[in-house]
Amino acid sequence: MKFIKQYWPVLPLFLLAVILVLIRTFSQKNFRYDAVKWAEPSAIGSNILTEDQIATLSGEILLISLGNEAAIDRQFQGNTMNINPESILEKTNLMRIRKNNGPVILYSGDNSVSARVWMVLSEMGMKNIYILKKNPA
Amino acid sequence: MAPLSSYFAFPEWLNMLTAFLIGIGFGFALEQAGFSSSRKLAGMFYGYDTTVIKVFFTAAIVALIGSQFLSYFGLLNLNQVYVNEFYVTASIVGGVIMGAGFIMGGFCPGTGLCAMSIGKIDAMAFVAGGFAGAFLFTETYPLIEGMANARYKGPVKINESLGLSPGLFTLIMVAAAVAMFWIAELAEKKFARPEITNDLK
Amino acid sequence: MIIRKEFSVLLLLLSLILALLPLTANRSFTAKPDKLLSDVLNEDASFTVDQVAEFIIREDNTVQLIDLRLPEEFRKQAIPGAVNIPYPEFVTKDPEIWLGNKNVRNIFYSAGDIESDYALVYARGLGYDNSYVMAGGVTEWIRTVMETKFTGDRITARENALFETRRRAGEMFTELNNLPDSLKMKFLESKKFSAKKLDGGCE
Amino acid sequence: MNPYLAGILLGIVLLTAMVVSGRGLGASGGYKYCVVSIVGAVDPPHVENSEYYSKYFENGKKPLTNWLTLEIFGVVAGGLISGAVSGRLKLKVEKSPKISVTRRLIFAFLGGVLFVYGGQLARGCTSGAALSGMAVLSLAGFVTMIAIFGSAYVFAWIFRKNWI
Repeated sequence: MKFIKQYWPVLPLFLLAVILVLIRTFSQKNFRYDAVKWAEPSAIGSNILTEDQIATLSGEILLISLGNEAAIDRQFQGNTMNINPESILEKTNLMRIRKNNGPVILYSGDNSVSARVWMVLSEMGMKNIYILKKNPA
Repeated sequence: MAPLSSYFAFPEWLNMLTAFLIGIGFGFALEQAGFSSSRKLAGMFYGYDTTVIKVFFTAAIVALIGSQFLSYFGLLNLNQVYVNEFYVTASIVGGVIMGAGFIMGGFCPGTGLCAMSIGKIDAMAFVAGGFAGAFLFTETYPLIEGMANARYKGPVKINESLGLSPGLFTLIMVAAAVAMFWIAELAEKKFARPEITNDLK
Repeated sequence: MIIRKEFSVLLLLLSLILALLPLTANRSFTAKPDKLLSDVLNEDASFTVDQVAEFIIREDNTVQLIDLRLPEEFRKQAIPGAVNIPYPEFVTKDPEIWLGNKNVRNIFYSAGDIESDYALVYARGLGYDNSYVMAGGVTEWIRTVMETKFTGDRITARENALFETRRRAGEMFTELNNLPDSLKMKFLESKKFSAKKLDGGCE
Repeated sequence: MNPYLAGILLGIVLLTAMVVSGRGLGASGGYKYCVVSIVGAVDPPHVENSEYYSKYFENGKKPLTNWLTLEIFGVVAGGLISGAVSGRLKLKVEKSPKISVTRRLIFAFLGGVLFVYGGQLARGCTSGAALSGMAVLSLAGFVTMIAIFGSAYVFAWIFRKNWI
């Protein structure tokens, strides 16, 4: 009590800093601190899966097909979703991705779209997101 | 976003204008701190007035903490802020020469200008000496070039060379400064020279 | 009135927060996520290989091609006018060195797609809106510019111009890549970026 | 002004310089740019023949329109404003009563010569190297700061009579 009495002018400033830092660190709607760190899987290539590698993953797999093509393999065991890439940041879609307890795999007819979406999601602090690489036709 | 000058590609005139305005702030802060008085500055070395230590470390720490928070909030790109290059020999030898200059002249180049502007005649002599020193340096540079460029280490950061995170090093530095503020206030009592300090008020 | 003890406590508390943060000098994305997403999914962010071929034969200096492949691949087959920044290096350094000039359009390409797309999002996220990709990368370049032969006999003026562009860009590409190794290295090295020196200190 | 408050003010100015211009403050560099431009105006051939001078004029650069030069002009203006606000504008020689005015002025001049010379050697003085360097955690800043204050404490014994 005596401490608070003496140092009351200090506390609001300290609390303000703490709150701002917490918002910055845990914000779900914004990009996270340190772009280099979140891009790292792309630099070492650990975010790319081939079709055979999917079988080796553990946990609840969510496969997201970006775009309208129903190009999902029928034999795939797990949850699938079809999301238009422009609307992946809508609240319901983001919730679904964040809540998924396991790897989330992005798939698009064109590797380009999944790569761009991957970078956006990853920089927002989502881990465990992969790109399913389309085998060359 | 920041540094603004590189983000918005400031034209030359705007760069010069901001330099002038920042200079005004710099001069104002120095003068308000009481650095326009050589006896106050010299007081630090005899213990009767430790304003210099307090202002100097407070300023460095405020800028350090502020810049790190701004960087964390994504408002300031610290990679684009200049970090002084480390020439080991030149830093030490230059620092010792400056130490001698400090105690003889009673000002440093920034405070000297400030004191000159409010009419201190000794500061005018100091600034004139400063110009002479700069002239001497440019003329003798070829002779000391080897020493000036010896043992170049690049723009090293102290926390990196100690293997600490910038935040942790900041905490250590603040703890040291806090201890120093405390010692400084004790020293002011112990080495008090009322006949000088009363004169300065 | 600021008193030593209170001020000391404030500084200590604030620096304690800093000590707990994983501070690096690295930057964070500054764009807003939904704006960035719609920007990078927009067609305007991509150039086709034919558009790039045009830039090359016009020697357009408002365009900078950036090759994100490994140095060995770049040495073997480079598109004229490109500079090499291997992708892993691109995402671990401050891109200001490479992208700082806002007067040029930076066009990324890689072997196929993927890396160039990462780089596009990464660069735009950090605020370099002058970043684009060459869709399809080197694979597409070779398939379209180098290997498409005109067949048939009816040809419109537009098709003709397109094939002429491809032919000339293809020639420049072959010429560069057939140079003896030492000469080619010299040419490629001459286009390297040197780190921008920051202004500061008292020198 | 309360020293901590003045320190916060100075820290905010330094932070502003970092945010606006991406650099710290400086002073001794400004002296040099002034000198270089004077020498350039008085004795152009000398400048052309000297490797050190000529680099300040290459590509049509003018040392007078330099960030540091403008900043030290600002320092003079800022000091004047502050002195006027606080009613401290007065022509006088500040010294210990034990020494003569001439002695004080000679020492001030010599101090100025040494300070700027050392400052240019170390590539920054108390503001350019020590203060700004410490604010960006530069090792050079810490070393220079320790060298300046450490040696000044030693020399303080020699020049004791000048001050107390």
